[in-house]
Amino acid sequence: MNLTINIGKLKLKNPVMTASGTFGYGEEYSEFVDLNKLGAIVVKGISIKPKEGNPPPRICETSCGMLNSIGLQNMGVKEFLKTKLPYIRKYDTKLIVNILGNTIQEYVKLSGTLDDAGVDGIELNVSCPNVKKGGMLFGTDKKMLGKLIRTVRNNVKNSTLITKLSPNVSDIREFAKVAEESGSDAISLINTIPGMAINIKTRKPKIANMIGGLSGPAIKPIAVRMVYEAYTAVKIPIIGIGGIMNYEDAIEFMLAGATAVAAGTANFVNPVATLDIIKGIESFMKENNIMDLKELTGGLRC
Amino acid sequence: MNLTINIGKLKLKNPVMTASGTFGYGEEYSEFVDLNKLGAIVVKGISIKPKEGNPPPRICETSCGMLNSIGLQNMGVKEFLKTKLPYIRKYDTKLIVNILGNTIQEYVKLSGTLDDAGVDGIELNVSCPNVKKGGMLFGTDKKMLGKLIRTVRNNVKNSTLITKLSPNVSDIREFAKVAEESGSDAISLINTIPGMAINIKTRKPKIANMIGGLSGPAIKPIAVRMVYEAYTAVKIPIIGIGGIMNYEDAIEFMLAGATAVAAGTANFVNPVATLDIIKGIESFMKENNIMDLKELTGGLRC
Amino acid sequence: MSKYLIAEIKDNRPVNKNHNLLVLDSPGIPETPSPGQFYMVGIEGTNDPLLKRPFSLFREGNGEIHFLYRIKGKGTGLLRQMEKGEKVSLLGPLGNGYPLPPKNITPLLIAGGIGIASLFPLAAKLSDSAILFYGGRTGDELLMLDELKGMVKELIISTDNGSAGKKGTVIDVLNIFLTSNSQLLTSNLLLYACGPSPMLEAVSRVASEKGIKGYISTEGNMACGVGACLSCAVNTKKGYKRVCKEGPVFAIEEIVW
Amino acid sequence: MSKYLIAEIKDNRPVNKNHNLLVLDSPGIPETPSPGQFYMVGIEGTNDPLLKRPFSLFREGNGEIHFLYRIKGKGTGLLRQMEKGEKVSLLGPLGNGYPLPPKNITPLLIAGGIGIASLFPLAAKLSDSAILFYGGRTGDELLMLDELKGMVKELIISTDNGSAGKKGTVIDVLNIFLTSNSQLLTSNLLLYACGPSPMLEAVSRVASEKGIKGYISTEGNMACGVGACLSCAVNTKKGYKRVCKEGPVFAIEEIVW
Ligand SMILES: Cc1cc2nc3c(=O)[nH]c(=O)nc-3n(C[C@H](O)[C@H](O)[C@H](O)COP(=O)(O)OP(=O)(O)OC[C@H]3O[C@@H](n4cnc5c(N)ncnc54)[C@H](O)[C@@H]3O)c2cc1C
Ligand SMILES: Cc1cc2nc3c(=O)[nH]c(=O)nc-3n(C[C@H](O)[C@H](O)[C@H](O)COP(=O)(O)OP(=O)(O)OC[C@H]3O[C@@H](n4cnc5c(N)ncnc54)[C@H](O)[C@@H]3O)c2cc1C
Ligand SMILES: Cc1cc2nc3c(=O)[nH]c(=O)nc-3n(C[C@H](O)[C@H](O)[C@H](O)COP(=O)(O)O)c2cc1C
Ligand SMILES: Cc1cc2nc3c(=O)[nH]c(=O)nc-3n(C[C@H](O)[C@H](O)[C@H](O)COP(=O)(O)O)c2cc1C
Ligand code: FES
Ligand code: FES
Repeated sequence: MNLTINIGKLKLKNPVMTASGTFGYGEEYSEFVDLNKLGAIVVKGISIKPKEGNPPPRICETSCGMLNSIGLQNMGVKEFLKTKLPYIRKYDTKLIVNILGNTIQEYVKLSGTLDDAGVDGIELNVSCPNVKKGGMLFGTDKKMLGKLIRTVRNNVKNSTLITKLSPNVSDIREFAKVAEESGSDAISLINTIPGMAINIKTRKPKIANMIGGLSGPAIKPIAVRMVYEAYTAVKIPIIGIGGIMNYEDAIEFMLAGATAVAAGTANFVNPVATLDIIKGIESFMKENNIMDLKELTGGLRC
Repeated sequence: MNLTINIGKLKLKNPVMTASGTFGYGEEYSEFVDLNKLGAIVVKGISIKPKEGNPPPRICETSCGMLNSIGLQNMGVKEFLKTKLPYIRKYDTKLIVNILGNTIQEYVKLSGTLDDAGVDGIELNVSCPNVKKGGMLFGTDKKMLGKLIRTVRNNVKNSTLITKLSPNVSDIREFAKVAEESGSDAISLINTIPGMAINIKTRKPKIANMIGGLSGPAIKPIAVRMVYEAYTAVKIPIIGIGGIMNYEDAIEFMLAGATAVAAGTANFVNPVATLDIIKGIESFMKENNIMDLKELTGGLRC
Repeated sequence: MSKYLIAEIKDNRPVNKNHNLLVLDSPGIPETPSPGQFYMVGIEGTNDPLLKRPFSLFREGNGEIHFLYRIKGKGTGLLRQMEKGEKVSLLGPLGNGYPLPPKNITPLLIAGGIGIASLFPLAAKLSDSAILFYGGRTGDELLMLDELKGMVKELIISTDNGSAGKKGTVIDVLNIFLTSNSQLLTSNLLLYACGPSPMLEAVSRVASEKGIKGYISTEGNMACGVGACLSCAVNTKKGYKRVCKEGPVFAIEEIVW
Repeated sequence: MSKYLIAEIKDNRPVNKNHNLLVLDSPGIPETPSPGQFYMVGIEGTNDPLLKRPFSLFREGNGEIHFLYRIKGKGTGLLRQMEKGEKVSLLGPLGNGYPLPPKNITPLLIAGGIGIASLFPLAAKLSDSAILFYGGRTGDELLMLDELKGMVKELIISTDNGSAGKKGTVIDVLNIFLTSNSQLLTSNLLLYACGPSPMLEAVSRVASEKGIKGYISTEGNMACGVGACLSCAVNTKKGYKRVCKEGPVFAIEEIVW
């Protein structure tokens, strides 16, 4: 039984990753999850300088989902390379670093530094809805997105380059194509969907930043649809994300066209969700006599 | 205590409507709901000719939501005017007719006919494919949307004209502005969000049309955010729709900027949801010493 | 007239590994429902599951309504965990039940799996005149056999693996019955079937081949249950009809497969 | 070491109108938790509620863990309905508990409302040395008074409406106590507070005015509970810290209000 999959030059032992921002730097979950078992760890978005993040409350629960506006709090790339990279390197898994910048130059500098440091993959976060001058523009403007990816591409030699698409567009196929044509090795989708919730007693927004990103099972049907649409538009591998809680959800995304999947909010609901998904996929393959997982990708019957 | 609100020339006894397609032609729910109590009834989308609709399965449940692809099944405007209009007219409530066409001319003809027949409001469902423009949606192209509204506007004399916006756009404010500038008396939002679900056993889509519209509590945070954004962009009244299940949800939409609200999927979960919402709003006003409901609209404290 | 109310659970007991009997207090339910009609049952306090689930009238009386249900997915999985005293929402009775047979006509009831829930009250009403074909995958899956025996003229059970009754599908057994009872005039028979779609399709084939009339209770994914949302379309000779409103029971020949 | 497991409910009984005591079987929980630590409790079988809810360790021993909880919203509303034999998921113990006072220091425990849940095991551990200020809105809201009396040196209760104990907030009562016991050296006192945010802020003010040191248990909307998601930020003199990881207990002077 073969669970390995390829994302660009990267070979993963299985298709299950952690979604950026939901698994810290791996360490936080290491008490519960044998990190060696994961296909890849995608870490929290990193910027050049450390970021303080938004004031609390930063999250609230919604029906079958949650809104978050962490505000890209992170320790900065320097500290990351010093303390977190060596930690994850102790494990036999791939490391993908999610990065964010306010200018193309910041993305170039960050990706160059990380590429030199030998990380396995770099995921461009071009869609984070949390910071006013953040990735928002790149993710919803085809021209800027193309330019960003092309420039970063020229500076990344060894790491696999993944573009994480924003769901906040009318036609995801067009953005998937831009990513492919501009040299991205793969795309991941979806990032959170901008949303808002109001406390009717205080009349205040439930999260301090007012608008946050919606994640969790609530968004799964939207994510599956977008993965399917992107799959009809591009040939590069797709990492499916959005409300994946269990192995059934993971397989649903693969049938829609995903080569790999990432669990985000699921980690909060079940700290061993990633392991349960891997085990579940294995049993599913056994029961259905599937020898190679790759058969599942795009296996939807219309 | 004043619960009346105005949408264009239309004065509603209270702000609670039914969302198009979820309340049939009123008759279906009349066993449970005293239709006289509703602010307005928005009926299922009507086209010029009858439409058969999509093959089953037409819906499936998702986490805190549902996908539907009814395929615009309806009896056509002629039959509607003959049998359904007289029925609703027996009640002391306002009638808003949701209309759909594949060309601007179809919208013009439909709205003209309905305006002549004296319906109180016409709601343009612009999430329909424009056959002339290769199936592009009126609702996601600003130019086409503007042209559609302007042309319809010139032909609608007495009815209040409402444009129902598609959530499938990067910036809802721009579309809200187009509606306002083109002469729409009000906007309603949001329509369903395209989504998909796959049965992993059969590998088939869970609804026959593959892609359907996501509705229900799952989408509420997205809808509240869009109502808020639209409210910051236009002065015409906003009818808030999307996952409203109870009076708390209704008030949340009003605080975000809605003048009125419509309950859709809620009717399926609780056939008297609309009445419960009206009662709940009344108690809320009493408890909070709110004399005029209009105070709530846009009352968010940032 | 159907009604919407919050009903208290009086009992919710397993009848076998994956089926439960739900007993609801129904003081407010206004009229006597007919066999073949159904109710929508909703779990309160959460939006997941969101929609109500349709269940056929199984039995009613003494201010109670009973449902026999199979634990299938999320909704019935949660329903099974509910206990006496907890509440569910209840909408019904809905749809059209089985038209009763004219005098001197022998009703043949064909139940596949949990389809028995809907035919059980019909069998009761037909007091001793019906022949019931009841098929399941295995013997343990067959429910309420003792009660059924007392209700029908003849109970013919079958299982896919032969672990109880005849081995084969309920359709196999029906065909054998019709062949070996060829003295029965098909015009003196009336079919009533409820079960999974493939079974209903097979029943329809038998009916048209042998020229027997009858009724089937169809299924469809439902949202509203009252005819408003057009979710539950079933294809008929006259176009799409609503399972919840024009159905769930249709004349066999109406349905287009 | 904390652990994740599915735990069976052994009891879930009301202690008053809107508070319950939840008793879980915890055979797999590895180590003894400290007062002030907490667990994340999750309802299975539905995604609504989605996230686990944080509850302080109330009591443990004999393979059981007890939580005292207030019925607040959707999650606790559903939790209340669960019965013996049903299961919840349990993650913990998490975070840092209350550092114990050095010898000869008098611990003043200040509990507002359900804040008592977290201070109860501390009071038990401090065996008879603590003075507990326990305030609620009304007398019926005060919980476990009999047990508490046996645990602390002095129990001073207060209610907003005067229906039990002194009339006023727990802060009013604390202030009066400090004024009328001015013989107590503030350096011989240590505050431990848990309750709603405005109360904690008031405690901090008292602490800084009087120069008393101590600890408060903070709250924050949590998703992961293990330090991974950065949801539960609380503003401290050294920037945002995580309630679930660096907290929930912080030295009073650390927190920026
Ligand atoms: C008119 C009618 C009468 C019925 N009577 C009974 C009965 O008496 N006893 C019984 O056990 N079952 C009956 N069913 C089937 C029953 O409604 C489903 O088994 C149940 O809805 C499954 O819900 P779930 O959440 O456990 O399953 P899931 O598969 O998780 O449900 C997901 C969604 O699919 C729908 N769905 C799943 N299976 C069916 C189905 N077979 N028919 C229609 N919708 C379905 C659910 O309602 C829900 O919206 C009846 C169905 C209909 C249409
Ligand atoms: C470290 C810690 C320990 C706690 N210990 C206890 C305890 O022992 N007993 C007890 O009754 N309560 C305790 N609480 C508060 C308890 O977690 C909330 O009352 C509970 O989460 C409410 O859930 P709900 O679904 O009923 O309410 P809702 O208001 O419907 O919850 C909505 C969301 O807000 C969150 N939330 C609501 N209130 C709070 C709150 N006060 N703090 C943090 N998150 C909140 C919920 O977790 C949920 O994500 C503790 C909170 C924290 C942070
Ligand atoms: C608390 C939180 C923090 C997140 N931080 C990031 C981030 O730093 N970078 C990023 O690209 N996505 C971030 N995301 C988005 C997730 O990686 C993922 O795309 C999204 O949550 C949808 O997946 P899910 O439904 O499985 O959670 C974050 C999500 C959450 C819930
Ligand atoms: C079954 C169904 C049918 C619908 N039909 C229409 C329609 O004909 N025209 C329209 O504009 N919107 C239609 N809608 C969208 C609703 O009016 C509403 O915008 C959407 O469902 C979101 O609201 P909700 O979450 O309260 O259901 C339909 C929705 C559902 C669920
Ligand atoms: S379920 Fe709504 S029309 Fe049948
Ligand atoms: S709850 Fe996730 S970091 Fe504290």
